Amino acid sequence: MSVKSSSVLKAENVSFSYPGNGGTLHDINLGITRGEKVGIIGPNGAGKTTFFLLACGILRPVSGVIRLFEKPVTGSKFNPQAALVFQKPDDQLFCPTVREDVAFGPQNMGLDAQEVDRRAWEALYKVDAASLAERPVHHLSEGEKRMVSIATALAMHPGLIIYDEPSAYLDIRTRRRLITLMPGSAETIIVASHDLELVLEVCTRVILMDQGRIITQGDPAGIMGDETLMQAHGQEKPPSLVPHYYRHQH
Amino acid sequence: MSVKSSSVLKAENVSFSYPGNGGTLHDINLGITRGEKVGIIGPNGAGKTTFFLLACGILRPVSGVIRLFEKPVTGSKFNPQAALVFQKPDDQLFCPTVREDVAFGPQNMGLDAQEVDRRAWEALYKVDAASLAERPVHHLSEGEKRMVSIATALAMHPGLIIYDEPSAYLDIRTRRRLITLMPGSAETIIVASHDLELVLEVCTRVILMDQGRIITQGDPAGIMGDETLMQAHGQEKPPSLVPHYYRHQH
Amino acid sequence: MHIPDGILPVPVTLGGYAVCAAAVFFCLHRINKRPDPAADIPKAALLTAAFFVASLIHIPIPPASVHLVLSGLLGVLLGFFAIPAILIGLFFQAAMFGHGGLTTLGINWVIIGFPAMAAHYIFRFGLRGRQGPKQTATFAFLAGSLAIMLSVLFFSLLLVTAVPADLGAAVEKTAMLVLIVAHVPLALIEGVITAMTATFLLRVSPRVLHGV
Amino acid sequence: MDPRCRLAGLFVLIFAYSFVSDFRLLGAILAFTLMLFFMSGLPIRFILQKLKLPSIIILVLVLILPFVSGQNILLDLGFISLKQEGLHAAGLIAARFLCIIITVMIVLHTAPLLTHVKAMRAMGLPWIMADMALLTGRYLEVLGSDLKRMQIAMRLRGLNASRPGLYMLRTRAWLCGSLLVRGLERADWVYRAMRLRGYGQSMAAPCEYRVTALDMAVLAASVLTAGTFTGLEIWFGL
Ligand SMILES: Nc1ncnc2c1ncn2[C@@H]1O[C@H](COP(=O)(O)OP(=O)(O)OP(=O)(O)O)[C@@H](O)[C@H]1O
Ligand SMILES: Nc1ncnc2c1ncn2[C@@H]1O[C@H](COP(=O)(O)OP(=O)(O)OP(=O)(O)O)[C@@H](O)[C@H]1O
Ligand SMILES: [Mg+2]
Ligand SMILES: [Mg+2]
Repeated sequence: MSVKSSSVLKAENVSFSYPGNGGTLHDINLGITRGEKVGIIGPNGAGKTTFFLLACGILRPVSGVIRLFEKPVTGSKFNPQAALVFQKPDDQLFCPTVREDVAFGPQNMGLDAQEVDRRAWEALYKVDAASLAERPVHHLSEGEKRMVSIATALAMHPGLIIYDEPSAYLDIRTRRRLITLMPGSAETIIVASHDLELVLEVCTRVILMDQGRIITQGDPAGIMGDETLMQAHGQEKPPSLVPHYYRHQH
Repeated sequence: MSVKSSSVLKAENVSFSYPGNGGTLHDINLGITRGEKVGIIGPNGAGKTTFFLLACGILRPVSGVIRLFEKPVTGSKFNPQAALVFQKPDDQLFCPTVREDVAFGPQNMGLDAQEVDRRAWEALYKVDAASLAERPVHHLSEGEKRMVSIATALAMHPGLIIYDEPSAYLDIRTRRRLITLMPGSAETIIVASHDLELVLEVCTRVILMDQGRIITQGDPAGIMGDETLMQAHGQEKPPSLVPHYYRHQH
Repeated sequence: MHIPDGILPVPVTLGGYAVCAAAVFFCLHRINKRPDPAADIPKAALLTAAFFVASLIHIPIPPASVHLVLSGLLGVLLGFFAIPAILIGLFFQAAMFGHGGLTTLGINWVIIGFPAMAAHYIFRFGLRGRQGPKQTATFAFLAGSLAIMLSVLFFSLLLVTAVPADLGAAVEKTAMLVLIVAHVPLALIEGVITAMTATFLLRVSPRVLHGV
Repeated sequence: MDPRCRLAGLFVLIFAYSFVSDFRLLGAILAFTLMLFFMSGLPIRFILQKLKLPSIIILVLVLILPFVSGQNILLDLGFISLKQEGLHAAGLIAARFLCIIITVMIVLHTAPLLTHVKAMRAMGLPWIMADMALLTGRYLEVLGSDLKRMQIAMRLRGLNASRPGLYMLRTRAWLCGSLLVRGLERADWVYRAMRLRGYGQSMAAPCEYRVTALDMAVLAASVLTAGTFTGLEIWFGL
């Protein structure tokens, strides 16, 4: 945890394509500094998830470099500083009980048993899932699974958490809890979401992607309020940016 | 297709509980008539999906009766008049290719091959997925899967389509297409969703459920605009009902 | 532990098909007598797919790494459905990866299928309704490792006796011994994995362990 | 082309191949396979890729048999000797194996695998088998990508994949158990979806295939070829 460095994620001319597919990401340049809350929006297939997998070192760019905390990302090394919350929580949970699942990461970081336990409970309390600790993971509701999968990331005390569509299938109460939780969950966060209202509430910067390219980035209200820009990339102005949006029906 | 009858779904004192679980639905009374577009909202675990499974005869109520088109629902009979679009499209599409999947329902209705084919293509054109016809289902994106699973329902020309959280994981463009498609998809529709804006745009009546009970029902804007009622059941007033909602942040 | 095409003489491969067909028809008959046979098909099919996928998991044993077979666990969970399931699994393996073969489908079924059924009975009769994690683990271990050892026995017997060359009794014996001894570590690993998976299922979803 | 004829032809051919043991005929079936291969227009790389995995047993047999089987010594290397019968057996195994696997690849890879399952259903495969096989095939790739994503999640949380011992086995067992639980849970929903669209209504699936003259010709040709090889093998063996 180099305290001086302020760059968290830096992508330089990153391109990527899946084997047998055309280009998926083209020449991505992006810098994210400590403390930023960045939202990434864009249609299905824009390449958001792919970019996250590159950032975590699971995929390797065809060209270009990605640096995490000023170190180039290499595929083989596990970096507990960056955590990823998957699009489908089912994919992230594999231990018999919630507590074991949350403790899995800290255990692999080589912490002692007491510290592992402390971190697991702390994370569970943060997402308000302490009562689920001994439940089997596979029979939680979708919303509970999501919160637990966030706890598995929190328990590693990462400097950066990447959320991939965190609000799908959540009810409104849980989504609200997520929105209040997210800003404090790590120093720096990146969120990809189709839930523009969530991005609007959580993020300090928004990046619009389409077809593997970064179209524009900047202030959330500014970008999302730009109707022509949003519509050109299959987006819509979120209702809360449209005064008196409700049109009377029937 | 009894043209005279106007009651589509009628639940009388329906209760249900999963084996080994407490009561999941308590004393549900509900009548839905022809041509209505009904939205069901409520937190995770309220029992929305369970109610749909009861209505389709997949589960049987512990007590009470459900009538579909004025006939009591029995588990064993296949009723092509009512179609259900599942929460997770992956589980709804089980054939190798899109075309086969859409044709599966009409085939089982005993139609001849030509009519089956005609209906499959018609449904695929309606959801704008004709170009996907020969694609393997598991290579589709989440949004495409959702649209195809709607086509599988449309192909049976049901009088009632039940949608269970249709907008999760959809990008904004696809969600918009869904919203324009839904009202015309069947004479009567029922939608359960956490996406209140969608319910607001599509439905003529809204039902609020919590903990296995119907709390209230009525005009969508009226119910969803009632802040205290909504908050008491873990809901929020949707942003488009709040003039000048956007609070300036940071 | 699959015998590829081209080694066995035709009477043996056809014999394998005959035994396999008889077993499958017997099973389908039993399954058809259930009140709603269609209800169990998705379960059996998805478990078959899950097993097929799980057998792609690598277990590193330095310097090499092995794939799991999981036939014991499959027998335990699928019961009578294990018989068609294994045939289907073998067909996909042969057709997709060229693992095993199409002429030897029947004989490979004999090699994997009978031990899987044996595992089923070891587990069910061993446990006899008891549910403790210790017993579950013990009998799952036995089921998993014995299924492999039985399969190895069938496999090496067939390979050594049916190969189109005269080996001589001494060579045959050593070859079999070598094959069997070489598979002991795999059988142990299978047993441990089967036991651990069974206890996992017992904790997480005992319904799965009750089988189809 | 009608996949039923193709499948029937394939089985007749590969059984005929595995019946051949005369050396002159081995040459003939090799030549015939090569001809099929060039007619199919498949790239050589494709076959080489498919040959990598299954040939270990064949390789071992082909390398060992010439030294352990038979009496007629061709070449004496002192501690070990090359024998004629063993060499014959090794050649036999290798040639049959190559012919069969190449023919199978050619025939099966010209259409999706599930098409062949459907063809088998049309040829009288019991419905339980056919439905199970179709569903299994349909969900193989789905569960496969589930597995991949779970493995990624494990790595991201610091799984040390090469750490030996019970830890390694336990994480593998959890992975395997998670797959099974997820599979079964998915099966519940799949069954519901199938029921809602009328599965189990005892509707026979309509036959989608029509046999053309070309199909019959190809089938007849493969039966004839197989018959010729079998006949010649018996003739030479007399
Ligand atoms: N494993 C893969 N192999 C080949 N192509 C892939 C693979 N995964 C994704 N793709 C393709 O890469 C493109 C980008 O996919 P990606 O999942 O990154 O999109 P996304 O922005 O996350 O979309 P969504 O909003 O649906 O999550 C898509 O066109 C997709 O079809
Ligand atoms: N198969 C099952 N066995 C036991 N309990 C179940 C089962 N399925 C659901 N439940 C329980 O029944 C209750 C109602 O679940 P249901 O899925 O109907 O809720 P829902 O309103 O659809 O929620 P969501 O918004 O998350 O879809 C929940 O408490 C859930 O845990
Ligand atoms: Mg994505
Ligand atoms: Mg639901």
